[in-house]
Parts: sequence; C-alpha cells; structure tokens
Amino acid sequence: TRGGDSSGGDGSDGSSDGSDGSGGSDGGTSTSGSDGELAIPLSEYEDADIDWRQFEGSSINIGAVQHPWVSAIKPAVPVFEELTGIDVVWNVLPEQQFRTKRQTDVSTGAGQFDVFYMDQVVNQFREEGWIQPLDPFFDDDSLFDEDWYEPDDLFEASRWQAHGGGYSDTWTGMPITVEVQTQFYRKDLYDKHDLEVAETLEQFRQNAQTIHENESDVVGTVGRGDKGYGMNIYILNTFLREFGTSLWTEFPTDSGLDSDGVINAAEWYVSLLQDYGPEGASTQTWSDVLSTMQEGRAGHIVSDANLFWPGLTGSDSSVADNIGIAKAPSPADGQFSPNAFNWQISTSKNAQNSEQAFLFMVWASSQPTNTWMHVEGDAAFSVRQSVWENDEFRSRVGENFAQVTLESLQEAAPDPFDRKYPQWGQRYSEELQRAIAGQKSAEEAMTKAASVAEDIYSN
Amino acid sequence: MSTPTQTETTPQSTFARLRDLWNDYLPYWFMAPMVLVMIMITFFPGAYDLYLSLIAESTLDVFAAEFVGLRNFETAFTRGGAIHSFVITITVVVSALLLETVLGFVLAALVAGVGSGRAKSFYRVLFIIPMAVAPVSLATIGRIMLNSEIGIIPYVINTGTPFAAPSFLSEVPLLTVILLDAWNWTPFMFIIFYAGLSSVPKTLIEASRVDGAPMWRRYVHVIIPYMKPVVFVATLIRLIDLFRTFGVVYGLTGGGPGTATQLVSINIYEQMFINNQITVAAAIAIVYLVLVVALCNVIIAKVGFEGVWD
Amino acid sequence: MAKITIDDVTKRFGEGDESIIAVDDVSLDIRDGEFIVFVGPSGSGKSTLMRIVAGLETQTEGDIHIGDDLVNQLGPRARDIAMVFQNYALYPNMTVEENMSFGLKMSTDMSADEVEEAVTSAAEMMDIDMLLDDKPGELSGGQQQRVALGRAIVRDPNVFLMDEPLSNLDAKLRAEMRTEINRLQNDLDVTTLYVTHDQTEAMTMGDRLVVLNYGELQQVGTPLECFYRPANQFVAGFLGSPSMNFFEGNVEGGTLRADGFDFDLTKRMQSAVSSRNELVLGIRPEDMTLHDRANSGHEFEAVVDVVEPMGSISYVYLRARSQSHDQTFIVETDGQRPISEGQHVYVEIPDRDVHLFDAASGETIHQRQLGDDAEMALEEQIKPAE
Amino acid sequence: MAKITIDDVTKRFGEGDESIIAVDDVSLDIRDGEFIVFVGPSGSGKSTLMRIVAGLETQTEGDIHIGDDLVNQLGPRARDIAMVFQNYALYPNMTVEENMSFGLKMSTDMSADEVEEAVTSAAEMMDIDMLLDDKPGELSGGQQQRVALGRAIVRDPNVFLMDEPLSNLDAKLRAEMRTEINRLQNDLDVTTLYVTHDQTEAMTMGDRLVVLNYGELQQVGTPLECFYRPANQFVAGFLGSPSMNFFEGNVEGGTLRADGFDFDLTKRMQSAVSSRNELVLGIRPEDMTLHDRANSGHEFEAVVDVVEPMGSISYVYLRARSQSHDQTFIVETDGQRPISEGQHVYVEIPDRDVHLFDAASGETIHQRQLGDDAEMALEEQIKPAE
Amino acid sequence: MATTDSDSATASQRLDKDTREKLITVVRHTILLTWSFIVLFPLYWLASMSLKPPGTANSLPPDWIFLPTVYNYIQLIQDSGFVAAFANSLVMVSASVVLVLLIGVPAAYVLSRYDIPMERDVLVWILSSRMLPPIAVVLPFFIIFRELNLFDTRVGMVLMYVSINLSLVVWVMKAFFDGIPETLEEAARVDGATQFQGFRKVVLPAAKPGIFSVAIISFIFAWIELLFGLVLTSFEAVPVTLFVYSFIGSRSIEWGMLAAASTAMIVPVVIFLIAVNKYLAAGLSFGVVIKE
Ligand SMILES: Nc1ncnc2c1ncn2[C@@H]1O[C@H](COP(=O)(O)OP(=O)(O)OP(=O)(O)O)[C@@H](O)[C@H]1O
Ligand SMILES: Nc1ncnc2c1ncn2[C@@H]1O[C@H](COP(=O)(O)OP(=O)(O)OP(=O)(O)O)[C@@H](O)[C@H]1O
Ligand SMILES: [Mg+2]
Ligand SMILES: [Mg+2]
Repeated sequence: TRGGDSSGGDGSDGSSDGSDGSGGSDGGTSTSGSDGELAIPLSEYEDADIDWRQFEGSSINIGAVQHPWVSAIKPAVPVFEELTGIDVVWNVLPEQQFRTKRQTDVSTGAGQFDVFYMDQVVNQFREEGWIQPLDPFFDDDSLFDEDWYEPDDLFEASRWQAHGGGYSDTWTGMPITVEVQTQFYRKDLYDKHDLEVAETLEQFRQNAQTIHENESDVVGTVGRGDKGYGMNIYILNTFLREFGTSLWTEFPTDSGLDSDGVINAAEWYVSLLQDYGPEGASTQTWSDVLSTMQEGRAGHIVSDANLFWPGLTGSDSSVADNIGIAKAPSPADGQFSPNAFNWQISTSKNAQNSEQAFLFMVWASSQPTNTWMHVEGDAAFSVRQSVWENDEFRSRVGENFAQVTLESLQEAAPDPFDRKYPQWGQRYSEELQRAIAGQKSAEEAMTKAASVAEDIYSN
Repeated sequence: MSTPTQTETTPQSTFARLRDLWNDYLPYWFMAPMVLVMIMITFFPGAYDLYLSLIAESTLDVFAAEFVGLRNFETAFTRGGAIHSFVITITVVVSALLLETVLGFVLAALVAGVGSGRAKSFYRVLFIIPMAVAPVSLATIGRIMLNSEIGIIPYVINTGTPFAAPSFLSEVPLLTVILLDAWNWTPFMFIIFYAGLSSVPKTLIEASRVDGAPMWRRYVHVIIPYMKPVVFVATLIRLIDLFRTFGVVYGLTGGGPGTATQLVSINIYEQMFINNQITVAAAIAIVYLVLVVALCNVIIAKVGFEGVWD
Repeated sequence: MAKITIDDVTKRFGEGDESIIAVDDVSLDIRDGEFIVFVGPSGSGKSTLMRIVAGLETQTEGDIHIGDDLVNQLGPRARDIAMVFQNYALYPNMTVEENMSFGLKMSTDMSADEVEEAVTSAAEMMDIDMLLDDKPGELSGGQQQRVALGRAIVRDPNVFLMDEPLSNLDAKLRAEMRTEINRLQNDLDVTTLYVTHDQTEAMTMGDRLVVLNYGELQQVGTPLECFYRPANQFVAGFLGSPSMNFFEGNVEGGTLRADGFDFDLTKRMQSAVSSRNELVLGIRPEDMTLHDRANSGHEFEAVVDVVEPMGSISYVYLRARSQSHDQTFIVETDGQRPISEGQHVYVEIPDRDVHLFDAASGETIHQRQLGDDAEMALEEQIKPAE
Repeated sequence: MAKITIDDVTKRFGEGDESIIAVDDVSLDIRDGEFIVFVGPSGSGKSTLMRIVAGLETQTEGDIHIGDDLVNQLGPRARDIAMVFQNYALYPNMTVEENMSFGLKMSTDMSADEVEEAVTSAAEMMDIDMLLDDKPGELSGGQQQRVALGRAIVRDPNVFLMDEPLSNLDAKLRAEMRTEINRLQNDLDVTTLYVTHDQTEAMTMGDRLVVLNYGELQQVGTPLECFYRPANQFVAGFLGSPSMNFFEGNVEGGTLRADGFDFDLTKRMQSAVSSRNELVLGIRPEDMTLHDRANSGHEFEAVVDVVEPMGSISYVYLRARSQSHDQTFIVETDGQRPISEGQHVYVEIPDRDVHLFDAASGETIHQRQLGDDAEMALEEQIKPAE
Repeated sequence: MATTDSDSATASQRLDKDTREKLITVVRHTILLTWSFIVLFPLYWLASMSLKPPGTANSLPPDWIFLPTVYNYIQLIQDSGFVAAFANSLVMVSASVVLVLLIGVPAAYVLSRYDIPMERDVLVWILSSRMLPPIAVVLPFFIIFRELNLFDTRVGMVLMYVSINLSLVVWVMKAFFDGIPETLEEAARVDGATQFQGFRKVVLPAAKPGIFSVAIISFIFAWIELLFGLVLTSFEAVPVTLFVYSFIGSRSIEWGMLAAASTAMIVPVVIFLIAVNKYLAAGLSFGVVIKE
C-alpha cells in the first residue's frame, strides 16, 4: 500500500485520461463519457432529494493535496460525472506546493479552484473573505438533502473543525478525511522485554526507557520535534489538553501557553524526546518519525497520525509484522483527548462554480461514496462513524486498528485553528523546538510562546 | 568601437537596405529583446511589491487600497524577525560564497591541469552534476541521509572514522546548510571558472613561468587578473543567488531549529504563505532589494568589472 | 652564467603520421658567457629549440644541460632564464612597469626600491621610460617589443633567450638596441641565445652562428666563418643579402658549362672537383662586377632585367644573354652608376670569389679565397672555435 | 582601386593632459594604384594612420577620402580594404585555410570552389600550402605572419594596408615576398599603404616614401629623393643603414669647425649656409673613405674603436683623434680590408657627398651632389611626383 | 593551461622532475578524487535508493550490495503523467535555453563592446532581476501571466525560464567577451565582415566555453525550477519538478520513487554535459595568435 498519492497509480486506473493527459501533477481525469462499469451504482444517490443534474455540462476544478483521499476517490469520480453531468478536473500537488498555489489563487482573486483542500488556515482565509460559507447551499433544497446525507453521522470533531474550529457559525467546508493520534509500538520488543502497552504517560515513559536502555541501535521513542504549525505542536496540543488546559483560555488575550498545564505537558514531551528520543529529535518531522519507525530503529511512536498505519505495516516497513497500535497514552490523572485533524474541502468566493462544487462536496462526503472508498478502496480516514463501524471495512483494515481509531475519534478534540494560528503556531512551535533541542527550558519556551501569541493578537 | 552607428555599406536594393538597417543599428537590435524582457520582469514586479509594501491589506484594487506609509516596514523589523534573518543570511552568504569560490577555483585549476583527456572529461562532467539535483529532492534526501538515527552519513562517519557525527540539523544547522549549499553550488563556480581558465592565453602562463613565478603567484598575478571579469561575475551572481537561497534550506531545516537558519527568503515566505501578511513580506522584499542593489553597487564600484583589454 | 649543452635533442609535434619534426637531432655546446645567434628560414625550429632550452617545451628525445645540471626535469623557473618571446607575451593587465618588474619580484628578493631602480634604468635604456604607466594595449608594436626586451634585461639570469627581439624596430633603434644588448651581455657575461632574421644582427652580435634548416643543424661557427666558409649551399645562400647567386652546370674538361656562360675552373678548383660532374657555382652579388664592354674572356654578356636602386648601391637583376631559362641573378653596383633595364652589360666572375658546391648533396667543395689578412684573421677565428 | 586623400588628419589618444598625439595634422594625396611606404621610428604613428585609413580608428580631426567618397563615417567593410595587421590578428579558432578564405566569403560572392582556388594559390605563393589545415597556434612566427599576409592578398580590395608584413621573415623569404607583393600590386594595380622598418623594402618597394616622426609628416617623395635629398636631418638620419654620420660645428670663415676636425666648405656650400653659424654636417658611412696615411689636407686622423665585420663589408666605428667627447662615427669599408681596433687611420670626407643641416631647425641647407646620370634620373623622378 | 610543472624547485634543491610530476599528479588526483567521492557519494546513494527494493531504501547498516531492481523506474515510465511532464519540461527548458542565448548573448556582446550610456546602472538593473527571491515576485508574475494569457502555456513557461536566466547569460557572457581581444573583430571587419558577421563568425567561436557553460547553467536552472512552474501552470505546461515532489505525500514519502524521479532528472543534464563537454575547454587556449 503506497501512501496513496503518486499519480502513478491513479492516472491509469482512473479512466482514460482524456483531455489532460499531459498534465503533470494532476494525474487528473476528466472523463465525461466514461464507458465501463461505474464503481458505485447511481441508484445509491438517486434516493436523495437533490437535483443532481442541474449543472449538467459544466465542470469543476479541484485543487488537492497529494493525499490518499485523492487516490481513493478518483476511481469513483466517474460516478459523480455520470450522476451530475459535471466534469471534474484535478489539480493535485504536494502539500507545501499546494499551499503556495492555493494562496496565490485566492489572494489574487483568480478563482481557479472551485474546490480546494482546506486545513489550518481556514479561519485566516475565512476572515480575509476568501472562503465561501456553505450554509446558503445547505439551505438550498435543490442542493442538499439532510435526511439522506445524515450530517450527524460525521464525527463531532469533524463537524466542529468544519465550522472553523468553533470560530465560525457557518460551514467553512465539508470534512473529507480525519486522522487521529494513536500510539504505535513494537510488539516484538514488548514481548522481549515483557512490557505492557502503556495507557498512561508514566507507563509510556517507563516502556521507552526500558527499550532505550536495553536495546542497541533502537531508541525508546520518536516523535515530531521539528517546528511548523503541523509539526511538534500537533503532538503537544494533545498533551496540554490532557494536562488540563487548553489553547486560548481567553481569546485573544490569554493564550494559556504559559499555564502550568502547558508547561508540564511541554516538559514531559521535551524530556521524553531528550531522554529516550533520537539524536536531533528537535528536527524530526513526521517523515523522519515514520522512517525511523519503519527502519525498526525506535520502540514507539508516542502519538501520531493513525494514518501511519499503512506505512508502518506495508512493504516500506522493515518491521511490518511487529507494529502494534493502541490509543495514545494520557496522564494518569488526565483525560484522554487525542488530537485529530480533518482535511476539508472548501470553495472560494471567487470560484466560478461554487454550487457545482458544493454538489461535489456532498457527493464526496456522502455515505455511499465514503463507504465505497473504504470498503472497496484502501482508504482508512473516514469522517463518518458508520464507516468505522462497517464490518467489511473493519475486517479489511483490521479490527484492532479500526477499534482504536474509532474510540480515539469519539474522544478526539482537534485544535481550534484561530485565524492567526499559523502565525503564532509557527512561533510557538519554534519555541517548543528550541526546548527540545535543549536551547532553553520548556518553561522559558512556553512563556515566550505565550507572549508571542498574545502579542500577535494585540495588534 | 565607440561609434555605434558606423555605416558599413551604401544602400542599394531593399534587401541591402534592410541588411544595412540591421547592421547599422546592430547594437540596438542586439539590446532590444533583452531590454524588453528586463522591463517586463523588473518594472512590474518591483512596482507591485512596492505598492504592496505600502498598503494595509493585499488588494488588487488600487483605489480601494489603504496606504499605511511605512507601517509594514516597521512590522517587518519589530515583529517579523527581519533583522535576525538578515544576519543569518549574511552569515550563510559570506561563508558559502567563500567556500564555493575557493573550492570552485581550486577544482577548476586542478582539473584544467589534468593530463589525460578522459580523466579530465570525467571530472568535468561529474563536478557539475550536483547542481542538477533539484532543491526539494536534495533537501528531502539530504534530510534522510543526515538523519542521526537512520542517516547514512552519520552512520559512515560513526563507523568509518574516529569521529562522532554531530546531529547535523539540530546541533550545527547553519554549518550543515552551508556545506550542503557548497555541495550543491560549487559546480556553478567550477564550470564558469573552468571555462574562464581555458581562455587564458597559454603564452601568458609561459611568460610568467619564465619570469620565475611560482605556481600560486602565477595564479594570483597573471591568471586571475586575466580572468577577473569572469571571476568577478561568477562571484557576484553566486552572491546574489545565495542571498535568495530558498528551496534547499527550507526543505532541509525549514529555517530551524528555532530560527537558526531563518534566511530572508524563508522569512518572506513565512510572512507571505504562513502568516498571510503579504504586505509585510513585500516590505521585507523591498528592503532586501535595496540592500542588495546597494551592495552590488558598492562591490562593482570597488572591484570594477573592467577586463584586461580595457 | 652557465654553459649549455644540447645533446641530440629532437622535438616532434603531434603523433604518428601527422607528426612534424621541428628540431631534428641537434647537438650543441654553448660556452659560459657565449653569445649564440640562431638563424634559419621560417619554420626551421629556432623558436622551438629556444623554448626547449627554456623548459617551456619538452624535447621528445635528448638532453639539455645548463651548467653541469641535467635540466630535462626542470621547469623554466628552476632554470633561471630570461626570455624575450617572439610574440612578446606581455601581461595585458599590467602596466609597462609592472610587466618589467614582475620577473624581478618573482625571482629575486630585491626590495621595492631596487626593483624600481632596475626597471627605470632598463626602461631608459629601451627609451620607454615615458610609457611606464601605460598598458601594453596602448603601445605601438615597436614599443611593445621594447617592453618585452626590457622585461628580460632587467633580470640577471643564468641564460638570456631572445627570440627576434628587434624585429619590429626601425633600423636606427635596432642599431642602438643591438649595441645595448651586446654591451649588456658583455657586462653581465650571461650566456645568450638569440634568434634573428636580420643579417646585420646575425653577423655582428654573436660569438657564433647556428644555422638551422628543417630542424637540422647546418653549420655552427663564427659569423665570418659561416659567411666565407659556408659548409654547404644552404648556408651560403642563406647568409648574405641579397643571397649568393647560384649557377648550376656540368664540368667539361676544366670548364663549368652553366646555362648562359662557361666558367673556366682554376687548378685548385679542378683538383677539388675531382671526378664530380654536376656542380653549382656560387658567387655573391657584391663580388661580381659589371663592365660596359668585354675586357677579357672571363666575362659574359647579360641583359639587365630590373634595377633596384637602394641609395648608395643598386641591385641589378640580370639574365645571361644566351641563357635558356628565365632565372635572373643579382649584381650589386654603385648606386650612382647609370644603368637601365634592357641594357646589355658584361659580367665578370672573379675566380677568387667563387664557391663550388656539389649539386646533389649541396656540400661545399671549393671555398672562395680571401685577401691574405682576411684569410689569416678568419683562420684565427676558426681555431679557437674548434 | 582608388585614390586616397588624407586631409589634415589628427589622432589623439586619451583625454586632456594625458592625451597623446599619435598622428599630427597629416595631409597626403595618394594616387590610384600607388604604392606608398610609411617609415618612421617606433611609435611615430604609422600603424595609427593606417588604422585610421582602414576605419578601425576614428580620427580626432580631419577627413579621409577613398576614391571620391568621404569615408569618415564608413566602417572598414564599406571601405573595401585588405589589411595585414602588425600583430597578425589571426582567428585562433579557424584553420589557416579558413583564416584565408574568411575575407573572401565575407566580401565576395565567390563560389566555394573559386574561394578554395584563390586560397590555394595564395598559400602556394606564401609557401604555406602544407599548413592549410593547421590552426594558427601551431605555426611558427614567420608562418603566422605569412598567413596574415596571405589572408590579405587573396582579396581584391580597393586598398591594401600592410603593417610590417614581413618583419618576422628571414632575408631570403623576405626578398621573395617583396617581389611577390610588388608583382601582385602591379598586376592588380591596387592602391597600397605599406609600413616597414626594413631599409631594403623602404627603398625598393614604394612609389613614394612617407616619413613620419612623432606623428608629423617629415617628407614625402620617391625613395631615392628621400635618400639623396632628405628634407631635414631627421630624414637623412633615418634612411640608410647604418645611419648618416652627423658632425655638429660652427662656421668660421668658410670652414666648419667640428669637434675633432675642420671641414672646408665649398663655394656652393658657403652660399647655401649664408649667415648661419651652427651647422650639422652629414655624411653616410659608405661615402667616407679610410686611408692608411694622409694624402691631402682633407683627411683627419681617427682611431678605430670597434670593427663590425659583416662579410663583404665591415663597419668601422671611429673616433676623431682630437675629439673631446666620446661619440663615434661609422665608416663602411670592404670586408676584407685588414683593420683592427686601436689602429689609427685617416678619414676622408668627400665634398660632393656632404649634406649640411641647420643645427636648430634640422632643415637641410645643402644637399649632396650626385653623379650626372644619377642626378638626372633623380630630377626626373622628382618632377612627376610634384 | 596550468600544466603540470616543476617551477617551484630551484636548481639546488630540486627533486627529480619525474618524481615531482608524479607527486603533483598524486596530490592533484587525491584532491580531485576526494571531491569526486564527496560528489559521488550522495549521488550514488540517490541512485541506489532508486534501485533498491521497497522498504530497504533507508535501512542501516546499509545494504552496500543489493540486487538492483528497476521496479521504481518501471513505475515511473508506466506513469504517462511523469513521462509527459518530463518530455514537456525537456522541450520547454531546451527552448528556453536557445531563446535566452539568442536574447542574452548579443546583448552581452553589445555591453562588452560598445560604450553604453550609464552602463553600470544598466548592468545592475539587469542583475536586479535576479535579486529578489522568487517568492517575492511570483504573485506579480502570476498576475501578468493571467493578463497576457500566458498562464499554463508552454510559451509562458519558456518566457519564464528565459527571464530567470537572462541576467546570468548577459553578465557571464559579457565577462567572456571582455576577455576576447578586439583585434579579432577588427580583422573580421577589415575582411569585409559586417559587425554581425564578425560577432557570429569570430567572436562567438572564441567565446565557446563561456556560451556552453551558461547554456548548461541556464538549462539546469530552468530544469530544476519549481516555484514559477508551480504557480504559473496547472495542466498543460506543468514541469517535471512538480512531479518529482509528488512522491512526497502528506503521510508518507515514496523514497524509491522520489529517488528514481530525482535520478531521472539528472540524466538529461548529464547527457547535455557529455554532449558539450569538449566545448567547455576550447577557448583561445591553443596558443597566442595575436601579439599582446
Ligand atoms: N590605443 C592606444 N591608446 C593610447 N595610446 C596609443 C594607442 N595606440 C597607440 N598609441 C600611441 O600612439 C603612438 C603611435 O602609435 P603607433 O602604433 O601608430 O606607432 P607605430 O608608428 O606603428 O610604431 P611601431 O613601429 O612601433 O609599430 C604611440 O606613442 C603609442 O603609444
Ligand atoms: N605547437 C605546435 N604544434 C605543431 N607544430 C608546431 C607547434 N609549434 C611549432 N610547430 C611547427 O614546428 C616547426 C618549427 O617551428 P618554430 O616556431 O620553431 O619555427 P621558427 O624557426 O621559430 O620559425 P619563425 O622564424 O617563423 O619563427 C614549424 O613548422 C611549426 O609549424
Ligand atoms: Mg620563431
Ligand atoms: Mg605599428
């Protein structure tokens, strides 16, 4: 299982790349008159009280990140095209490049993308007035059928993040994938050293120590240490909640970052990585974490995306058979509250085809599509609870993985991405990185982070 | 050739007229396309950045724009970490430039002196290749190769040498950036210097040998002065390129750890694409442009680019 | 200051079939302090030989000794030479002063003042002292050449190598420079190799002349020796301007039948000729005389083809009246002698001034005779040279 | 084929105080098909003037006409010239053949075959036909120069400009080339400007000589005119090799008192001198004679300083016995005449061969006399030139 | 040039030239081989990553010896998108190199040979086009491109690459032209060549090392360009660089494919280099033909 992004696979298996075969990174398909069997019977959608064909003949341009969702949904896209008569054009890019492209598009009012991936910058974009709120479309009966769509089947956390993480009253986009933090460990090492899977942070630290000290060439644990708002603080934000605080105890005047809880959480994470982490832990990104684990050079990943699962158990991994998954640990006296992250898809104010885009969103996140992607495809990131409960799916991905994910998701609390989160988050993560690198204490770092964050809002 | 319009022929047929027109105004024809392209790629972007740097919020509607004077510049320097990035940038520029220039020249001179044609070709091709590794590939693969746990380079150092490998990205990030840049871009200097060396007339070298100059003085007094325009230009261009280095460093360290490798270009990038403060980014860019232009002017005034024949 | 030994030196350029032999098995002993002049036609290997001595070119075969050291393995720097390049090879980026002082700065420990003094005095000698701050590109050809010469003579090397150092100077300046170089060479007593195409320089400057042709040594000897006692027809024809006139002919019973005239061989000649049949008679233009009418049997009639008045003298191009082919020969006459094209004159070939060469090998078989004093002086010169 | 008019041309290099006047207000009419030889000391502006005619340098003042056209504004291409550069300026990246054919390809519509034929025949003329495929860097100096010459002569231009085209050739080759160039110039009848430092070339090649000094025109005239009737002391001293001997002196009642000897002025001289006092007496080395003892009052005693044997002749450097300063003068004698350093001889200065110059201005005030025939021939030459 | 020589020995303390030469050769090659190793090692690693079976790319201790598999390359080649982008880039970049030389080299010649008013300012102005980091100018470029309908066109990208390299070409070539004595053109002009012919037939050949060097550098600069390609294209003109990065996913990196694509990207450069190799060193160096 490839992490599922290269256009390598999808270009060819999608359908006969008609018009844009030469396109590079899109690997796109825009087949209108697809011949062969449709992946999902149209009947699945025809129950809905939605006027699917009202935009027949138009086309939408989707800007997407190189992400498993894209490869998972592409085979089903002909279904949408058949259903609506709308052509779908893809523009798929690696994450960092996509950000640049998206920003250029919206900030210059180009409106190239009718649908685009949306993440931590959602409130930033929303406040700039670049994002088209979806509520008017939800209210439009020809576009949305609540009974059929069952919005409540979406995880609470996902819906919350699609509302700007609490900062928006309206839908800023439709969640398409969710990932939640889980714990990965080496079953063979656990057996060897007779270890129990940790439920608490204390146990986890113990386990890490045991492995670190008794194994040569294997570090106790790995975790994201590099800066960036999606990096080390993505992990730390979990712990700080579990240590009993939250970000922005008082928005926008008190970031809460200098509270005891945050400092304790930071100290715990910092010392964990320093004591039992790899050399240069402070510069490890998710890919280093993943690679280190894949190479069998680490005992655990304390907590990271459950989406590592395919990578860790697939052919890229030298320890594929020995990876265990469990819920992320939490403090003995704290509350389990793993971080979760949704990708959502949004549409911009300048987009030509926002309504068509909405139809696509509805279709893409609908139950039939989702279920098909997860049962027939190799997806494992559904935002729909029903999918995680689907037996076929569970047996495909493994009971254990599904159950851990489901339970975690039910308790999950994603980060609230306030509009300047990227900005202060970046600085906050820099501070944390400094602490991990041992340049300053966790307390100093967090105090600094707090003042930076508050300063950014004071202006 | 100081008179650009010295007539070459007396006009006869239409064809001849056209040809004369071509020849008589040759310098203008030669310059025109370059000037056109230059106008296109400098004036508008420059003006646009200047405009952005003076307004409150990015908008394409000039009439709706709210001009805020120098506020963006203030933000850049008080909050934006601009000064820090300038310092970091200058550190990287100076050290990498020195390293690359010296290394590039030494390698070029050594390769030029290789006796066997095949060996020469081999070195010549090989030494240019690093430049062809795309920045993000280099950064990504560099990261994994330098990874303290699973990287091949620390592994080789640790097992193959008596030294312990430092943790490249966290302990010596600046050095790592400089060394990687040197690996990546010494070829640039190498190739230009090499070409420059091969245009030094052989007799000059012979004359200096007869004059009793030892090898290094021959380079210092005869060869390098002869190549001065080439050395100067290569160094200046590399200097400018170093100032705006982005891809490899961003991919390698993202400007970290902390802000240890926060180059100006990374700063601008973050202001623009992370903080969404396009106007502040533009302000930094303008300051940056002014500084680099000034620097280049100073360098040109001090060193001059006149060749041996002027 | 050092003797130089050139030992069976051969230089080939290029490989295999394409290769050119620029220097062909040349051996030569040059005494310490000697002034050797190389002459030879264009492309005969003079510069190449010089560059081999300088260490700029590596001989294909053979050895070079400077002093008592075998220097095959040494670069120019170690050989401690100063050289005037045929193409000047001035440093375009340096001023005249810098050009001239460069060698001193590189090869000696002289202080800046000493260097400056040396350069200034050399520049004065070369009459380029007012050009010291100019770049070579701003100089005339002759000025550049003088800078090149000045650059060499400021040095105090083991060996001077000068490759046509005066070719771009006017006659007057050339005469001055010649004297300066001779004086300098005498003062410093530096072994000197000198290439020139100028007859005057060749005859007056060197202790010995080295005549090359196609890379092969033709003759080594004092200038007068080479002039009066050429080893072969090539040397005889090469030295002296205008060249010696050559007349091919067959010997028939004591008489050389050339095309257009007969020449009676003297006894001495006849014995030298012995059984040879095909001969070449050589006589210099200045040794032939023109008469308006025949005085004795020795003269033959000729028609004036062209007259080149040179001022004090004229060169008269003549064709023997009864000659079958088109070739002319030259006679030098007084510049004021009235003579015009188409005129018939009688040409006298004095016995004593005649050289005879073997037509096939070119070897000299009979040398001219000189006046008694001149003969003696020449004999004396030749002896020490051996 | 065109006449050339040079009209008050001045060329200054550099600006302001630093500026050098390379050509100083030169005016010259060159007839169609004429062969003009420029001579002058090194740095006298010969090359510069030539480059101005070529259109490579723009004169600071004055006009150049070629044919009837004012060409000030025209580049070299439009002037249709062929030039031999003093520094050759061969194209290093082209073979000899390409070097030579380049001009033909650029300036004519000749077919490839015609070009090749022209190049081959020129190369044969220059004796470089076996070098056609070599790059200039592989040639000897003389070979390079011949390529440069060949490159010019393959063309059929309006004007030939040749800047010391033979300076690196040996005497023999030079004589051949001289003939070839003359023949070619006669055949094509192309106006030719020629710079040389060689006396023989200067005297024999040109229809007229142009003598320059410090950028100023000194004399324009036929070679013999310049030789026998120098306009001033500079020209007299510059032409002829070795140079004319000059003796400064004061006139005291019909006698010139020079340092070391007295010379009685003839009547004609006296009238020419009129009231001038400070004079310079000039006489060529070949016109003075040496005697072992005094024959008449005209001789003076001198001591031999140096003897330079040149083969057929010798140059004897002498110092008047009673001379106060150190200067020597030169006398040409027969090469076989026995003479040695330190010897005392008597020097005769024939009246008829003496020139007199004004010491201050250098102007000639008395010209030598020639034999009647020579005198007449010269008179004839001078006339058409005026 | 820089021939092995033995100048630094004086007659008294000299080593045998053979020994010295050998020594110098040894030192020379030691340095060159060291650098070769430094250059080659990462390249070797890159290539080996692309040839290793999945999952072993980063294993330690490394599999120095392994059975190479071309699996990744097959994947790459089968991916029509990659091949198309590769070809597309090759065409666009080559075209841009030709164009930038056509525009830049003549301009450099003029700047080198003529008195241009305010020459220094002009030169600095030209240079200023490459002073700003691309991210600082990408937005205005995006706007211009949309206005001129150049967005996502190959023509647009070619122009883009030209603008990236133009200043480099102009400056470097000016420097090379400065090193070529003007006498050569004078000879050409006297030979009846127009200024243009003199430039083309005489100056250009002499500047070959410079031209081919800038050609290579321009090629590489354009070939590895990412940001403009990203922002200014979306389907038609997408350059291969973007494709290479597509193996860096959000939650996984396909090391083998990334390495294979990166290695594949080096190939045209190497081919280009080998093709022009001999020109890199063919300047005036074959002896002096003018007397300086
Ligand atoms: N480009 C230049 N810049 C400055 N001065 C120059 C330049 N070219 C020539 N000169 C000066 O002009 C004067 C005349 O030079 P020119 O080359 O015409 O002399 P020439 O008569 O050809 O001498 P030669 O016989 O030595 O070649 C010289 O003093 C020279 O230094
Ligand atoms: N680098 C070279 N490559 C090939 N052939 C060469 C090279 N240098 C010289 N030659 C050839 O070697 C021969 C001798 O050249 P050299 O320069 O020694 O002649 P020279 O006697 O100095 O002639 P000149 O009087 O014309 O300067 C010539 O035929 C020349 O073509
Ligand atoms: Mg020579
Ligand atoms: Mg000259």
